[in-house]
Amino acid sequence: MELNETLKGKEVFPGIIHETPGGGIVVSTFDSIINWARSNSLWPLSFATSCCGIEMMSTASAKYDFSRFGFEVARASPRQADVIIIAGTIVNKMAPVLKRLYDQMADPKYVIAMGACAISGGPFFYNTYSVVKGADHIIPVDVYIPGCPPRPEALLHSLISLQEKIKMGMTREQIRGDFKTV
Amino acid sequence: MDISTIILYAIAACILGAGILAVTSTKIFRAAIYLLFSLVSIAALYFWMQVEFIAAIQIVVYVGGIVVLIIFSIFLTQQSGKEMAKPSAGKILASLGAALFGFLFTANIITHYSWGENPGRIFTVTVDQIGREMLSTTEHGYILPFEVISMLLLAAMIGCIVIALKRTEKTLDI
Amino acid sequence: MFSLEGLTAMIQNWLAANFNPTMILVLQCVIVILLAITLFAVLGLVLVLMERKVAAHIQIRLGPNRVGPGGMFQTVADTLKLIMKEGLTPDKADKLLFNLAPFVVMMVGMLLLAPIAFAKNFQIWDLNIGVLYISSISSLSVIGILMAGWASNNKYSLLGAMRSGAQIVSYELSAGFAVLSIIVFTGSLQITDIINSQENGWWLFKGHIPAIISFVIFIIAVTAETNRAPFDLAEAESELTAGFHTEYSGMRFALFFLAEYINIFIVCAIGATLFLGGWMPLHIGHWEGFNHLMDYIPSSVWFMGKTFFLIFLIMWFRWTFPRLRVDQLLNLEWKYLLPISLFNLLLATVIAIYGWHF
Amino acid sequence: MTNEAIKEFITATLPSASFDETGEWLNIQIEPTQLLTLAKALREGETNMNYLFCLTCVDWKTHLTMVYHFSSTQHRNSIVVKANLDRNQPSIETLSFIWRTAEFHEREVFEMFGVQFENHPDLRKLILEDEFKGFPLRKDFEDPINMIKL
Amino acid sequence: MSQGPLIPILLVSTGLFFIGMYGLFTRRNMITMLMAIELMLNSVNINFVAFNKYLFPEKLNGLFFSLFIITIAAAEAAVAIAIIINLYRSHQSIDVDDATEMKY
Amino acid sequence: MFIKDYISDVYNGVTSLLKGMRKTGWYFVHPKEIITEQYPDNRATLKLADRFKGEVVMPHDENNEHTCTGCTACELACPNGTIKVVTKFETTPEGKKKKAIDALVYRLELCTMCNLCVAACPSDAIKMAPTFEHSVFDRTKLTKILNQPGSKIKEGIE
Amino acid sequence: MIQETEIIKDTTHLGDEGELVVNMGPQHPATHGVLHLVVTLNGETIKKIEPHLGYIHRSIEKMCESLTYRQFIYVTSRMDYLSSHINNLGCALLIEKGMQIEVPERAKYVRVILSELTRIASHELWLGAMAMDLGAFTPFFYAFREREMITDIMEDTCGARLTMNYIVPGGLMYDIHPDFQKKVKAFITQFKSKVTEYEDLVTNNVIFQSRTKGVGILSAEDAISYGCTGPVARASGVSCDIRKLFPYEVYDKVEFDEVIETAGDSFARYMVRVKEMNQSIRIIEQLIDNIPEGDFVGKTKNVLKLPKGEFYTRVETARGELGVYIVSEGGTTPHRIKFRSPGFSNLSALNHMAAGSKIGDLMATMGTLDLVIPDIDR
Amino acid sequence: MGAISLIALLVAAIAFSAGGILVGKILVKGSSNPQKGQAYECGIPTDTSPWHQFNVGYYLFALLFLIFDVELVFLYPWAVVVKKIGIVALIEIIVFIFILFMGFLYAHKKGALKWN
Ligand code: SF4
Ligand code: SF4
Ligand code: SF4
Repeated sequence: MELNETLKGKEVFPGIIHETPGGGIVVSTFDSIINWARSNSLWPLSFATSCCGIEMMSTASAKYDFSRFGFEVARASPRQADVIIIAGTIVNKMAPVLKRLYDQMADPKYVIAMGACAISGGPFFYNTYSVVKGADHIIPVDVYIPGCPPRPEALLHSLISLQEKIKMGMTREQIRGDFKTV
Repeated sequence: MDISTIILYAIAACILGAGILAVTSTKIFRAAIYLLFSLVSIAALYFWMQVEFIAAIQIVVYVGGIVVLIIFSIFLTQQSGKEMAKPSAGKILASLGAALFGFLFTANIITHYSWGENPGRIFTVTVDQIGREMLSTTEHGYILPFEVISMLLLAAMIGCIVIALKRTEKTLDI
Repeated sequence: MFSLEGLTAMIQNWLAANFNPTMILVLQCVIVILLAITLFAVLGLVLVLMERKVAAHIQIRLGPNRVGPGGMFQTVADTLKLIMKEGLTPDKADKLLFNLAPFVVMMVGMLLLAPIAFAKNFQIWDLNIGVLYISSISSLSVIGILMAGWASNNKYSLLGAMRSGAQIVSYELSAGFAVLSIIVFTGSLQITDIINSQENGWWLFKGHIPAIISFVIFIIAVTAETNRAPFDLAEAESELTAGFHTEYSGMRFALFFLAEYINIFIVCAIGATLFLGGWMPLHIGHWEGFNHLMDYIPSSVWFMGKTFFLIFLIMWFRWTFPRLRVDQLLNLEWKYLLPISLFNLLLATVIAIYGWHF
Repeated sequence: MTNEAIKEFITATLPSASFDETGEWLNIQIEPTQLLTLAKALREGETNMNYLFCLTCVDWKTHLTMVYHFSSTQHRNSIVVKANLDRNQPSIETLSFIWRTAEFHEREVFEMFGVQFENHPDLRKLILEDEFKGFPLRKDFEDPINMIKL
Repeated sequence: MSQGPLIPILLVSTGLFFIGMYGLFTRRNMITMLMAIELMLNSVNINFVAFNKYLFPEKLNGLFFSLFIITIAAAEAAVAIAIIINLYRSHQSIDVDDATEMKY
Repeated sequence: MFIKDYISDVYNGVTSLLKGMRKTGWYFVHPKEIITEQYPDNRATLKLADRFKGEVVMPHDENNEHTCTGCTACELACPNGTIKVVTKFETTPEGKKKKAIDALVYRLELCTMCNLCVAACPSDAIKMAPTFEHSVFDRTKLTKILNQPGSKIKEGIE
Repeated sequence: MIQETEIIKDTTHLGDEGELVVNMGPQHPATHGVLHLVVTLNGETIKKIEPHLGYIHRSIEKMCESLTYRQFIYVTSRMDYLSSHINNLGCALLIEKGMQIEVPERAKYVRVILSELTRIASHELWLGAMAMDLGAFTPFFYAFREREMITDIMEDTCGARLTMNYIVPGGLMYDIHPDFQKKVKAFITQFKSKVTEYEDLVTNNVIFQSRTKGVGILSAEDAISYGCTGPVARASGVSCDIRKLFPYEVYDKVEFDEVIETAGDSFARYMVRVKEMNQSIRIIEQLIDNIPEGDFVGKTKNVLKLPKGEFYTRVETARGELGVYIVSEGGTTPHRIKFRSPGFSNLSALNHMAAGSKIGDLMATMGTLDLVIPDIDR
Repeated sequence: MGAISLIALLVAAIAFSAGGILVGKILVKGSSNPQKGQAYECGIPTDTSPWHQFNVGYYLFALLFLIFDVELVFLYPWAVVVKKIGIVALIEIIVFIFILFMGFLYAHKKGALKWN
């Protein structure tokens, strides 16, 4: 593979990257207040498929305690959740489920891809017939956090980054926009 | 018309409206909910009449008990989302006619009868009064009915249990 | 300072001086509406934050501390976010009932505020069947849950709703009996009478063992009635995802969430009124000095203090115990609480009749 | 029980079975049609092989080999039973009536190798999607869309 | 209507009674029929209370009657539903038309 | 006796519950037991284990020199193709052609921190760094070139 | 011997009269990941449970066929990630057995200590998660406090918190951290002092007991027939601890008891795991001060080639017996590799255990089965 | 301030809930997709509706509850006056409760209180 192509991420990933319509954009002067509220109240969907999920649990545990940021209200129902933390491998059989979960979430919604698997398939990128090569082939992802698994602080870091993005008042398209610009 | 009359009419509208919906709704669960609204409105009417005790009892027994029981039995015996079959038009017409006739007839009587109403006397009732009368053993006391009620409830309870726990051959495991 | 004692009278006088009777009525209504909404909002914010903080400290962690000083605005952010979140209605739901259910739950919560005495002379409506009113209105809340669960057209919701239906109606009984044993002492259903009867001591202390037993039963029963852990089967997360409000999102979900906390507040307020003397300061026998000192603390503070103590108790339960299974839950009610409370009622009656209480 | 005793026992029921003792455990090679007889004998006889701890299949490009690892919680010795199957129409008797754990293991082998288990109570795909085509653990499995070769 | 609210209340109760009757006539489902019956009982209750309040304010008999009616309604509903469920169990239907033909 | 059993049931149940409540209550009134570490406020004092495998880095010395010879041992050792060694031929001052790396492309998004590449590297050119703040909004940013621009191989490394 | 009639034939179609078919999972808080259970309910009573797997099937077995023997070990960390170290150990043992690689004593000791620490960590996590399934949130945090200490130790020594990848064929990747012994001892003290907490909050709690006792009963015969291993089988009275039966590494040198309960219900499974933690502590205590000096890795060739043939190793992970079965053709990569995962067999008993009980019981049963789904799906 | 306060409170409840819901409705534009309106069942599409006839074991409890609830209702006026009437009230209620307790025992004996 050519170096340049590798760097530009233009590699042809198998599967299709789905476009998802954006939503939940407030256009008014109290934007910043709303964004402050949204960024500080990101309720995660309790969604974990594998190993990274354990580190997500560790992040919830007393030592790292993501409730400090107000994230602790993990909802089991996607209707009430704001952010999916894709913690773990997504396989072909799971992909429609993930898509459905995402679709069923109420806007505004955000996605964090946690761990190598969720970003790109990670350890299961080559030679496997069943692993989705990156969750962004299924749903749009806002923040990527590499690691296998990322340590709890890293997950916190990604949550903070997501908060920053929301606070900056970006619309969802903008948050995801620079994915296309490079 | 003062406020209280307006409220009375509003309550009356709720009672009758919810009642009509309750007997005409084709979804049985909704019918139960409309029945509930009708019953609650009746309780509101009691509140309006300042017989709070009866109003509270109405809610406790009817809403907290009977409607919940009805809802459970709906789950148990019905496909609660299914539309119920509409009765035939002829039946509707006949029943409607009968009901309307009955209503107009009675209404006629009611409006033309001169009730010995005396708005001057103030009716107040306290729970204390009710309690005293209920437990008093004098001529106007209700102690006997009170104790009989317990027998009735006992009978009802035993009856329910006997019936409900009876297992026929085709019993589903409930 | 914080006392609300004179407030109502003040407002009444002012209104009477300035407006005609109809106007007064309307203005009073407006004041009540505003007060109730504010109270709801504030209570919701405070209680949710309190719950999180209590949970955090029990669980050796810090809890929300980054939004505002010490995390104070965490729930504000949550509320704003929930308001600004899309409210979904499932396609196959019974849309009418689905949208109605949160209103029903909310209305029940609001109506329950009427007879609660927040401070001396600070009460919306001191109706003569106060306690009975509370138990009757609170039995309405089960309907809201059943409606929500059925209308969602979701299996988890329906299962959760039916569980909570059975649970709430069952536990209403022992809550009722526990309340009755205090009414036997007070001889009145009116909230003011009940509070006034505790001038020289709270019923929890005056009423000997029956009062204590009924207090315990009351706390257990109301915990169950408000669907709180360990009786939170209706929304048992590990079993039924989110129970009856699985399909609710945005503000409608927030209303359920809020109603849960409001209900807790109300039942705890009732508990405080019945057993701990409402806004009555703590008075001990003939310790005049001490009693005097206590009187300096405003009555609203007493009331809130007691209520929040009970709320804390209920939260403490939640973060300590595992959840009961549904049949165990019903067993507990029908095999233990109900017979005990029946027996306890008789005991209380004997004590009341012979005047053995203080 | 020693390997010798087991051998003797097996030869008594199944004279045609061949043995191989080079590995860690005693290997018994049989014909697929004989499996049920042998399995029943192993389970019920004095060997008391009540524990089927591994059931799998190996693709040898020319044929498939079913590999069963049996053990006995009484005697604590293990044996391996192998049966070669035709690669085009692999089929063998199910053991799920004798060892219940076989039910899931056989379903797995069914979808991964395409082996038909006769009389299996519920032979459906367990792990893969229902629409999945092919038998991924066979050596010639190709999936150009999902499988990127390193 | 100089007479006070008695007549409107009576009209409401009458209306409710005939609504219940209409329901009883048109519905074939036992549970809904039970619901109709409850409506009729309630209309009677309203009457009792209203008469007591407006015609005989010094007595409590009307209240007690409505109290007992509520009690009996509860007992009746309980037994009725037990029967309905039992019927359903044995016949898989709670339609009155089916129930009339049954041999219990 | 039935009544006795009943009472002892209730008693045992209640005491066991109270015990649990005592424990949680104890923690509630002992805030010292809280063990929460406040990331990101503790960022300055946060000490990670020095062996922590956060990402693969290539240390450069002050002359912007590294020790990678471009032998591709790491690429071969890596189980999931995270590392790509792109080599070029350099002419040394003596005029000899020498293989050297053009870029050591490292795709953090794929890396599983297994340490096999580091173990395989014959000249210790790469190592694991205990960093973790890698969150990005764009996954292409996770593809890194480990050798710094303009860097060259250290003298004397073959 | 099970009669043929005993196997429940699948005759019920979806949604019989009065029945409700509910999907639990793949996104369900109680399925610990992505298990999909199709539960047929009659009221609240479970009629039948049908597990659907594959929502995290990562085709590890296929993948390993193209990885070298050095490389494939790391993938196994991701299978049963809670016993990742033990998984690695199983693979390394197989390679060492196949190639007759000598492993230094020091490495063996450290491997065993780390295995036991992994086991404790896994059980701690299970304890918290199970308590959470039963609705008690607080034990989760207390259990994680201790678990964090272990992950700390792991991080110091192995460089990773969860997926250690510390074992290489022939020994260890690096030597242990200088603080290793000290930290492990500190952990042991801490652990011992906190045991009463679990007792107060969980073990002796009347609600917990009534939720687990007599729930999800699995008889010894069924346990064997279903191929259950590990704590699940031991709670039913089946002795199946590989560490005792076929000791590997230095397990034959240490004293410990195989924990066996006979009730076979959820509470027994709970007790087995809790007692096992104590046994693990016992093992660690015996070894921690006696780690011999010396090399931490043996001499190995650079390119590993397993001789032609078949190899099978069994190790005891936190969930039960892990079997690694490799068919080698003599090359650098395995021809066929099969992981006999404990969870797969344990899961197959779920229907048997939970049918006829309540939904709430299902949580207790599943919680005490301690399923790790990637281990099942591989 | 009397019963009118109930109406005020009702208005407050409606205003509060409707206000919140409306603000969200007006200001938030949600995306739409075919999945969104489907029932959530752990991410699996569901075809069987829960509005299906369904067995509940709870109705027996609802039955018993109803009976006891009525009893409770009668106890309220009794409880208010018991202190004033004294021993007669006690005896009356003992009879009352005793009769019902018989029913309770009967239910217990019949296993109606055992949830199956
Ligand atoms: S990135 Fe690593 S730890 Fe996370 S799910 Fe994938 S394999 Fe597991
Ligand atoms: S750490 Fe492992 S996965 Fe990452 S580059 Fe090195 S060998 Fe590859
Ligand atoms: S990093 Fe090491 S192994 Fe990789 S190419 Fe450079 S010298 Fe070779």
